[in-house]
Amino acid sequence: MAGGPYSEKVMEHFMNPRNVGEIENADGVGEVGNPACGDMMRLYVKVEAGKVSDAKFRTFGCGAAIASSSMLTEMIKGKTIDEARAITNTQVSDALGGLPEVKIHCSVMAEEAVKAALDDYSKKHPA
Amino acid sequence: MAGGPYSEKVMEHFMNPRNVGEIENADGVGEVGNPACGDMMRLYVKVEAGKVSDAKFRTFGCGAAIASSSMLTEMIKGKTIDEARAITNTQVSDALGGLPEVKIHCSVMAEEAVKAALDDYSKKHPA
Amino acid sequence: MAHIFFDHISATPVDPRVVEAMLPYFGERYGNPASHIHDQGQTALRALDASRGTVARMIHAQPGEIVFTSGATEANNLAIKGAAAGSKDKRHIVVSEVEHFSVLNALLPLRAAGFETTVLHVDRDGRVDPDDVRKAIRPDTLLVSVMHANAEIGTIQPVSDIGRIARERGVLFHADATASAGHIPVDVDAIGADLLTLSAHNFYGPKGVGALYVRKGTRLESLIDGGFQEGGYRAGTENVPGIVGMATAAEIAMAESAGWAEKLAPMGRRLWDGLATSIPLLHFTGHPEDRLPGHVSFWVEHAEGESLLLLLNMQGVMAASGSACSSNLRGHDEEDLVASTVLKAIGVPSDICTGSVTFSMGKENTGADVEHVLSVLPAIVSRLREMSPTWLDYQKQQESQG
Amino acid sequence: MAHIFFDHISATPVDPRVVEAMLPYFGERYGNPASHIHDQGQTALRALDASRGTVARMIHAQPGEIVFTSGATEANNLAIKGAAAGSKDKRHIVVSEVEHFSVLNALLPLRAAGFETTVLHVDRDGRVDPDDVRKAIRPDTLLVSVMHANAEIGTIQPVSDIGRIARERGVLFHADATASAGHIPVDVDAIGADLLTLSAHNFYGPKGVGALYVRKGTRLESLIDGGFQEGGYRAGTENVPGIVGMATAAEIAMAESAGWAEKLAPMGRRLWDGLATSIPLLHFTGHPEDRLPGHVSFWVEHAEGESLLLLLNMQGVMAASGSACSSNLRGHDEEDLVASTVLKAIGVPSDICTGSVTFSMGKENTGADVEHVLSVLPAIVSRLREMSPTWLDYQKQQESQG
Ligand SMILES: Cc1ncc(COP(=O)(O)O)c(C=O)c1O
Ligand SMILES: Cc1ncc(COP(=O)(O)O)c(C=O)c1O
Repeated sequence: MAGGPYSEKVMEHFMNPRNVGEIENADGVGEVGNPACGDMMRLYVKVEAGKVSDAKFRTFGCGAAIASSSMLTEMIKGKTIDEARAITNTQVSDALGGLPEVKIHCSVMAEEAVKAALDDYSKKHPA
Repeated sequence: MAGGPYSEKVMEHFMNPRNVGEIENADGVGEVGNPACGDMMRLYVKVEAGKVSDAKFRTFGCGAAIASSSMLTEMIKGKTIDEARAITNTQVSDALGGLPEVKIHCSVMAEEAVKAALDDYSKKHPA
Repeated sequence: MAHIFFDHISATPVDPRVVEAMLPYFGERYGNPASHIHDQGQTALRALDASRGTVARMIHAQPGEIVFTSGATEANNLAIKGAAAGSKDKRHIVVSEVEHFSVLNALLPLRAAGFETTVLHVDRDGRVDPDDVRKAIRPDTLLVSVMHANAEIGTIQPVSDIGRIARERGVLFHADATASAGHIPVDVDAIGADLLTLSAHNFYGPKGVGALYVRKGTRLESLIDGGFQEGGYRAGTENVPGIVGMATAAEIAMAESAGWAEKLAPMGRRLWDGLATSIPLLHFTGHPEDRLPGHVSFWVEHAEGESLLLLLNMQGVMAASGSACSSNLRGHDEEDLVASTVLKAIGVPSDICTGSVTFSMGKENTGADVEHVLSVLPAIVSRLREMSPTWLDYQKQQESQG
Repeated sequence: MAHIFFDHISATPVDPRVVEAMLPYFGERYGNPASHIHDQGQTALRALDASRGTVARMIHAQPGEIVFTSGATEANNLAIKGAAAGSKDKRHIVVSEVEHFSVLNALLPLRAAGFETTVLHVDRDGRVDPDDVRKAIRPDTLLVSVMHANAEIGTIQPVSDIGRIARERGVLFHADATASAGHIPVDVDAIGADLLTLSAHNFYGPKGVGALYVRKGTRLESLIDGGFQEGGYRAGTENVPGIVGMATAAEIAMAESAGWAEKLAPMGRRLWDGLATSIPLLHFTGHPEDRLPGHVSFWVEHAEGESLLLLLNMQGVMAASGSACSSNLRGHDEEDLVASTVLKAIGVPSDICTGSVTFSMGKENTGADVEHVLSVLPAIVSRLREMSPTWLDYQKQQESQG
């Protein structure tokens, strides 16, 4: 088999996405993208002791969007809020072994989803 | 072998042209075409008792020009002057099994060559 | 694993008989038809002539009306731009909004050069109303271009009616028969086409070769200039093996395509019916009856198209989403990923989450292939929906309503 | 009978390794690279990418700078018309008078659209003087187009010098390397080319495929519009088997062409010398040293070109007269039979009876082939001269003088 248009890592996360689902009573929820663009990501985070203790997602979108979501949840788990906020789209796409040029926006969406979820957390839990 | 761009008849006359040469003391000589156009035909005729008793040619030119010359000499031999004059380029090209469209002018040259040779004869032998 | 190719609108496997016919024209009969004074060139020229006759026969044309090109895209460009360049004063062109990009984008430089265009809307089934063509034609209309069949949604256009109207009004008619020729009958006179596009790789011939039918007397300027090939309409050494392949594919299609259609039409209906009953929120696209045999296209809510194709591929099923030639992961910016213009034209909503799929079967497919697809697709759709936030919302909404 | 192909400028036999490499891409790996979500399309896309890399390597370019086309004629048209369409205000183009028709005729619509052109003369050997290029360049000059090697007379142009001048003056340089690539080294940087034309069938690859090298950053509009293939420079489903064939031919040429040249150069010299001593009133054309290896061209007085070729063919020797792509027995009027513009350019007299011949050898030719040609040609020339009235006159004139 020739393999798809994506790296093995992307395909692995697409076929076996980590942390799909939702967190009941999440501490923060971020939603980015919109269906008209073809991609939409909803990220749920649980925060304990200043760290992301759990993360789950639901995504409507292409292979890169699903893989980016899956990879992102893996990357932020256990990170402090500041560390999680600092994650860039390049880190996500690098972790996936690279994305096709036209799919970079999927990793951007992942980056924005963390920020949105953590913004939501901050709003709900003012310091 | 695939054969050339010409009919078998053309190739046969091109490969084995009839009546190449010149007639010493010809009764009429006609020259048509010119080297700049790529074709030139010189036709010699001998006339006896109002009939073309012999014909010979020299031609510089393509396969169609040489074959047309050869065919023409065959066609006019034994014909009366009026009959020979009446030969058309279509008769020459038909006798050759047809010529490619862009080579029709070679048969026209043959037609003109007879007329030129017989004009020359008439001039030299006023009635 | 299964290897089920259901993407014949993007490519077809070259028939082994076609390959066999082409083979001698690579290493043995390699002559250039323009160099036909010698045996090699003459052999090539004869193959070219014979092929021209065969391709002409497939569409009921004269050999001298066939201009070989490098494919459908070039043929469409030649038809549109060539007719425009050959026009004295008519500067208006009518096309439908579901034409292939090789027609629509060929209009761009013409518009820049002052041509006016009317882009006809289609109905929900993707059909052009011939009456709209009649209304669109103006005194300065040069050309109407409407495709015979749409690759993405399978709809067959009423080309004969359109051709008749164009003829009545003294307007040229170009029909893009890329998706139809070799599959359903194409007759240039019945269609009333002055120009008609063909592509070999769409009917089990090789890529890199197509043809434009140019009705005798049609004013057309060449797009590619140079030597005197193809009656002056298209310069460049002819792709002799490709053309021999196209002719062989045409020969096969003339003999066999009625049988293929007879086999594929019920397979298409079975797939259609099976999908209708097994997948909720699935909407078929294109005309339900007037469509290419073995062609089933649809969109599903709450599952994205590319993901559907990736998961289908993991199950050995190869299909397309949107136009095969427009979906492009290799573009340089995201503009290249816009939704299919065809789906937009037939009213597929762009504000809800949808994924489109085109299944196009070919002569090598079997009923078992259809059953395999029906056995795997529902689970694939469910899996993606389970992952989608919009599906979750939709279900909650349904619950609260019910 | 002998089967000696000495017309490699018109066509080359496809190398068996090339055919072998192409074969799987017909019936097995038939995918469309644009439909690369699934395995078949992905396989095609990978083959396309790999081929692009190989062809780039042959001319020392980057893969992204290779635009596959249907051949040299299309590539030349794309270079000239595409650069013109991409130009903001520069509207002057410089070419040589010995360019192929696909360059010269591509200028016709541009002239009609207001472009100005300067057509440079060549010397008796068919060479452009780089100084003439320098003088021809104006502030509004967009492009200089000079071929690398001339197919008809074999002359290699001083392209590096021309490229340097163009670069200095901020003018694009297009080099048509159709006749040279795969035979002698072609390096886009050494040449200083912004655009460079390649043709597969000229170096033992298949017909129907070529490429245009487009230096990164060059402004160029597409000629064939449609889907987003070839970086937007050339729409249409790629001819995957043809492109794989071109890449394989490029691979072979990179490994072996130095050896071919080493073999062919002395064979060419032997033929040259043999003809010089055995046929009176024979005049060689093209540069005596700076020429394609194994290429010998000439004209003879008092024997017509087509007749020479026909008689050579009867002896199993296939050659060309004038430009392979311009000599055309299939034209619709006699204008199509005009003398070669190249021969006119180098001063071959048109008012005396001449026939031109181009012998172009290829890698499969041997020294025995050369000896065969030398053994048959003198008799052929004599035979035609014996039939020619001008030869008779010439001899009489000689006698009367001597
Ligand atoms: C209707 C139609 N026309 C033209 C084309 C362009 O064909 P190609 O890319 O082979 O040139 C396509 C391709 O799918 C098509 O579907
Ligand atoms: C220098 C040159 N350029 C371009 C061409 C055109 O090549 P093609 O007919 O393969 O497109 C030729 C053909 O002989 C040529 O010699």
